Amino acid sequence: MADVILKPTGNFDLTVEAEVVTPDNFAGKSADEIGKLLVWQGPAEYPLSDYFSVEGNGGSSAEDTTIIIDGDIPRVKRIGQEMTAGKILVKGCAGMHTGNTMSGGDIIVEGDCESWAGMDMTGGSIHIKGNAKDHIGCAYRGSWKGMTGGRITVDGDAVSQVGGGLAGGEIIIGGSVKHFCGIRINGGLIVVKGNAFRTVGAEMTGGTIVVGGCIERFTPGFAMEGVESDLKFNDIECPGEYKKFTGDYAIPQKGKGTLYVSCDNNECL
Amino acid sequence: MAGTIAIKNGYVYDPLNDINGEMMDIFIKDGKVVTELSGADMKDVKEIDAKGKTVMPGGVDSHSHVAGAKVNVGRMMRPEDHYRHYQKKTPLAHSGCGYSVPSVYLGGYEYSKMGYTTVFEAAVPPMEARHTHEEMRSTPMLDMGGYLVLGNNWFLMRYFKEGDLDKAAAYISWMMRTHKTYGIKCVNPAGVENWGWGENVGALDQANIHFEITPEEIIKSLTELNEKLGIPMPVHLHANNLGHPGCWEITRDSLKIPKNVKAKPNTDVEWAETKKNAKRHESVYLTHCQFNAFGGTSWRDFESGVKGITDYVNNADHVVMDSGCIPFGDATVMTGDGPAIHDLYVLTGHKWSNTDVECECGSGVLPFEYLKGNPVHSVQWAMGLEVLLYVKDAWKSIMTTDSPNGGPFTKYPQIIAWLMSNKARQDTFAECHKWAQDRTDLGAETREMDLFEIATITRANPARTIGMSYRKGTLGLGADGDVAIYDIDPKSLEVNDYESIIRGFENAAYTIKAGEVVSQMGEIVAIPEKNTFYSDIATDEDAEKSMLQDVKKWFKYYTLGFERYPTPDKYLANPTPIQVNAEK
Amino acid sequence: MVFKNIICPVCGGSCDDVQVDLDTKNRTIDVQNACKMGNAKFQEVVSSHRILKPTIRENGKVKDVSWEEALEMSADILVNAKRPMFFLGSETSCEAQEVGLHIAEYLGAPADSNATICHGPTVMGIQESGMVGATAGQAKNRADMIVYWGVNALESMPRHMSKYGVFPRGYWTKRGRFDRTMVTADPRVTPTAVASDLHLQLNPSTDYELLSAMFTILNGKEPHPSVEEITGIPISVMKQTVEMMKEANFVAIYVGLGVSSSYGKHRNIEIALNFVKEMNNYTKCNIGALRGHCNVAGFNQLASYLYGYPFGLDFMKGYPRYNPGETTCVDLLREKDVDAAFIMSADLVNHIPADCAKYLADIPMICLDIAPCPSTTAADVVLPGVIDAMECDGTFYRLDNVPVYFEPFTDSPFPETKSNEDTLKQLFAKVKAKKEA
Amino acid sequence: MEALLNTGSTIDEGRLAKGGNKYSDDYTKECAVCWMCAEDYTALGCPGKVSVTSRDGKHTVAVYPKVTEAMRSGQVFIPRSIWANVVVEPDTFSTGSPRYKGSPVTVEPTNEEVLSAEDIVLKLYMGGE
Repeated sequence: MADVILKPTGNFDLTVEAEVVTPDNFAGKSADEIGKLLVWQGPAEYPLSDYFSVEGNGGSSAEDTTIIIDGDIPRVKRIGQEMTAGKILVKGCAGMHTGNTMSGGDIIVEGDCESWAGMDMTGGSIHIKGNAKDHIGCAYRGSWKGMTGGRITVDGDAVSQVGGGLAGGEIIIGGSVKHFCGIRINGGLIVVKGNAFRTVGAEMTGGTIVVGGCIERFTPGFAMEGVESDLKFNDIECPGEYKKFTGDYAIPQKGKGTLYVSCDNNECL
Repeated sequence: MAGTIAIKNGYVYDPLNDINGEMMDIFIKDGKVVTELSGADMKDVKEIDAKGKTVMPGGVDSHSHVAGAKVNVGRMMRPEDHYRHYQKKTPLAHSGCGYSVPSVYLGGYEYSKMGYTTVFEAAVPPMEARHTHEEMRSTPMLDMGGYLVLGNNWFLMRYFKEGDLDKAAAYISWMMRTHKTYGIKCVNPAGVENWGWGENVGALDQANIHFEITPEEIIKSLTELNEKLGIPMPVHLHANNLGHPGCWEITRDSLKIPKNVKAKPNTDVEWAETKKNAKRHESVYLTHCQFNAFGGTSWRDFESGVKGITDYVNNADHVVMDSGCIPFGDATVMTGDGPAIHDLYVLTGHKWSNTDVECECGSGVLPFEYLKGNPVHSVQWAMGLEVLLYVKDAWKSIMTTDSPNGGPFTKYPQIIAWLMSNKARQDTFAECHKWAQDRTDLGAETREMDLFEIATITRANPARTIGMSYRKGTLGLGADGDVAIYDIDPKSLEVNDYESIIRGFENAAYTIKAGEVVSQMGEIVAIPEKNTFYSDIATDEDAEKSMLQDVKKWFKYYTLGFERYPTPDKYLANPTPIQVNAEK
Repeated sequence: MVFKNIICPVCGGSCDDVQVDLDTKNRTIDVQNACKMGNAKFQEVVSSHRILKPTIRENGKVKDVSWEEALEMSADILVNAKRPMFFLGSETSCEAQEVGLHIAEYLGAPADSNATICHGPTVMGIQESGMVGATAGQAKNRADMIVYWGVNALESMPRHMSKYGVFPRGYWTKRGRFDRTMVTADPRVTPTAVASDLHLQLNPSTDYELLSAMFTILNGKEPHPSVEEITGIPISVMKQTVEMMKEANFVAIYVGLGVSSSYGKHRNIEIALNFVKEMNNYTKCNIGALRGHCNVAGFNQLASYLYGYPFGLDFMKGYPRYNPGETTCVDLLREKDVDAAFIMSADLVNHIPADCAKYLADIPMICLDIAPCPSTTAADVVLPGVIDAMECDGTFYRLDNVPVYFEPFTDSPFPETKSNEDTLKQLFAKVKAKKEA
Repeated sequence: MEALLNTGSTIDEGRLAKGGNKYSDDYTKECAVCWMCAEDYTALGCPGKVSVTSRDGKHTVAVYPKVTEAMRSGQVFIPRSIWANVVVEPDTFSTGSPRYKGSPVTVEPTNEEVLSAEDIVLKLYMGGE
């Protein structure tokens, strides 16, 4: 295992797009070569070393390469985009599109993460230890099919559109969510351990959503099917009693998804 | 010297001049084909060595959806179609994006890279003509024109009902001039008006609501008037019931309606020299035959109905048609046939856009993906090829995908490969749902088209059909200096290696427009001037006057004032009127 | 002199029947057929506050400069910035916007327009659902039921009801208003709501829930009872509304910013569009957006056909990209992700939240406009605007995306420029010269 | 008082804005106005002016109150204008469009001066320049 340590040193007055920062691109390169890889700031490309100090060489393959980003990079976008293997550890906050369309490997963000992490991802894992913004694990604009595999874990809160168009894989939110969590999902699993504000599972045609906390505004097109307790989805356990709903009957598509909401926290439903 | 060029030693395919792969030189001076260049010309001429290459007239697409309101609806509603398919700007070329519905710059470049120089937009709603022209004006690399949608026009339906064909004729010629369009498009006659109430028509003799006119009457009147007016192209007909199992019968019956209408295109133009008669003799041009040739009675017993149509066409002289092939993959269906797209929405539940245009027509748009594993789609793939292979005389058919309905025009090279190589077809059968074999006869078809036939169905015949062969689709003396040179050596071409056909047609070695190299092996190297053609039909002044009185009176049903209705010249790139002489 | 069939350049209604009597000697203008807003705009041709000279701000002081100097300084700002933002406003022609897009592409800059702070979410909703609509005349001739959802048409597009929506006598609606049922959904008791046969006074930001419940009813299911408390509308009223729609022959729904700008944004529109799609299995049903800004639809059309996306484009990587929330002007300003701005024919400072407006005032800003407004006050360079549809010709797209060609009734007051398109072309030439020097 | 802020056009706001009169007194009178129901107005103590503050406390703007039956308790309306936008939430929830409808605000009585549109730009946005 080879560690490449990037320490933010540059001027991030404008956001930087650094899709080049993946184990796939770093593998087989020396620290020097990695520093020469190009990133975008505005309409021009600059060497990575203008923004980060680079320490350590890449491993022989992506699998053997770990990238450690030693600092906050909320204004650096697309870290880990399209990565297939290896590991990225961000010891701080990460910018938009982190792990976008990744197919393998692991990303750990110790701080918060901006919107669109894990868009259209097909495999691998993203673990955000802080909070996340919008569109986590969501499909791109206009697409009805987003993430198909892998796992995203957010220890804190996420805001809106979590897992839009999810077709496979899992998203686990330790905290709360706001709007449209699981909008139009057709497969996969979303677990929200905290509360949800509204429109959970809107337009869903498949897949499963579990809400452990309270849903403030329930989505109208769901029908109660019964009560189940101690849910288990492979290694994911959701203890307690849950009301089981199917829906969304607001849309004509034949497929329906399953929505579990905690009995304790949603007495009025 | 701009527009002057010598193309040496290529294998030339010029079907209108019966030139079938002869090694010869092509000379172009000042943008036009000439027999030779003088010594002075030769001194600073650009010379292209086309040895071992295929030389054809620039490609002509007589049916594509590349400009206008509904195409733009497709672009606007499909960011997911664009974000992975883009092109960066270059010092010369604009950037763009979009796979099945590319932005205009990208669309123009992509056509040019494939050797095309002329593309006609197949559906222009009159009220949206300014929009269509804006987009055509911005589309680089191509000479263009558009067909005016008239099959459900209130004014015409009322004139037809009242039997006032003189005023109808005056109206059509006024509309062509007003909106700077080229020919007549007729989409689901009588049915689209019914869609204004959420209905359709299902039979040729079914009268529509209120206007009480039948598809048959509309087809008959439009085809007759088309010839009375001397319009360069036949009526472009999109028959009723499109996309419904069993629709092949109504299509065949629709084709029978104008069988006694004699073609009389009458234009004041100078004709390039051709050995063959370059004028059309057909009174109807059936569009996207495949979509109009569904057999069976339901999706369960769905099958190809192509034979029913091609049998008729093989024995008729008044029909020409384009195929509407399905190359599989992403597409965006878009048509003036609003109810047909509603039916697709009911079937798929997908994103669906619809725009009905007051007093005139309508349209629908829906994203679509054709899958090899889908039984119906696999049959449709085979049907599109059946259309082209079963029509014995290549001069009766035109290769299209009804882009982007069957798939984007960028898939043309793939279609050519299927037409030229039985092995290509058999290999695809192996990947398809078995319905492709079971519900069509394509599996047994062994015909392999040669380059001469490909040149016929991709340039010579589209140009001839729409009356543009006076300057397009041929390399005869006086023709436009539009040439495509493909890196395909006919002498060593092995059709079993069909990938080489695809590669060869995907990126022309050279695309030459008006004697200037505009793209080269997939690179845009020059942005040429372009022309926009339209029919300027001379009409009887009195008839026009009394017709306009009616039009102004009825105009209150529009939400746009009469004064603001026309399409001014400024919306056209090099407006090029073609003088058309109506029968007196 | 009297001019007829003039197009009004104020809202998306693009009224084309305005009559103008311009007295150039006494500098007065008399306007017929236009609404209050339209009339006010036509007065700009002769107004005393019109911006007639280019200005620049130097050390905090504003001073008059020549056109040449103003264009030079504008070009300098754009060329020296690393990431200038283009806001190509809607109160001008597509022709001017097109040049603006070309400059943005050339510089690898983001380019946005009013849609982003107007019906941007509507367009995003269309991207999720598609839109079943029609040109305005379909409703005029056929509609027997009109629904204004989250829009106060009487005040935002004053002639909509009389010209397109409710009152006009169409082919099958000869009695105008009497042939139509009118429903309004709005949390506020607006004049439009008062004029309606039925007012659904829903709680703010509950449009999604209400539409979703009505959709559930349309699909023959009972919505979850909690929706009554959420929306403030009884399920029985929802059912009645759905029934009314199904029984109508032709339903036309118009949505406004109440749907696209409240909590839920494009998803509100998405569910409305999906509802309309399905409603077409029962009766004819269309939906359209009331576009407030003059040519806001035009930018969506233009940007889509030229570059594939309707607004919020970013040419940073040499090709168009689009992601609202990232490439849109409010977000770029809030995140301080641009370092200069070109604002054309839109008072952006007035329209955006304080954090964004403040940053915009901080960075070098060029503003092209016709009258003093917060944006010109905060600008470093002000270029006087030419008034489209009065002083030059060009194209607007109407609320229903029908393009309208407009012609002027007087000339540009500036010898230096014929139109905003002309001004931008001159600016582009300077930008190119500087960049390529 | 906590309330949800709605913004939107009024016909005179449109007339004055389109007529280029954003710096007129009429415009201030039309737009620097916070509509509310009588109940809420009374609860505030019938003040002559109110300050509207964004929920995060970052921005505040003084405007005139207006009592109307068009509003329900807990909801206020300011015509679409610079005064309203001072307190509109800048977050767009990744849509590009700020929360012009339904931004959470706090409304309190105030003695602060109601600024003209020009003064808002100069004092609030340009740091008193």
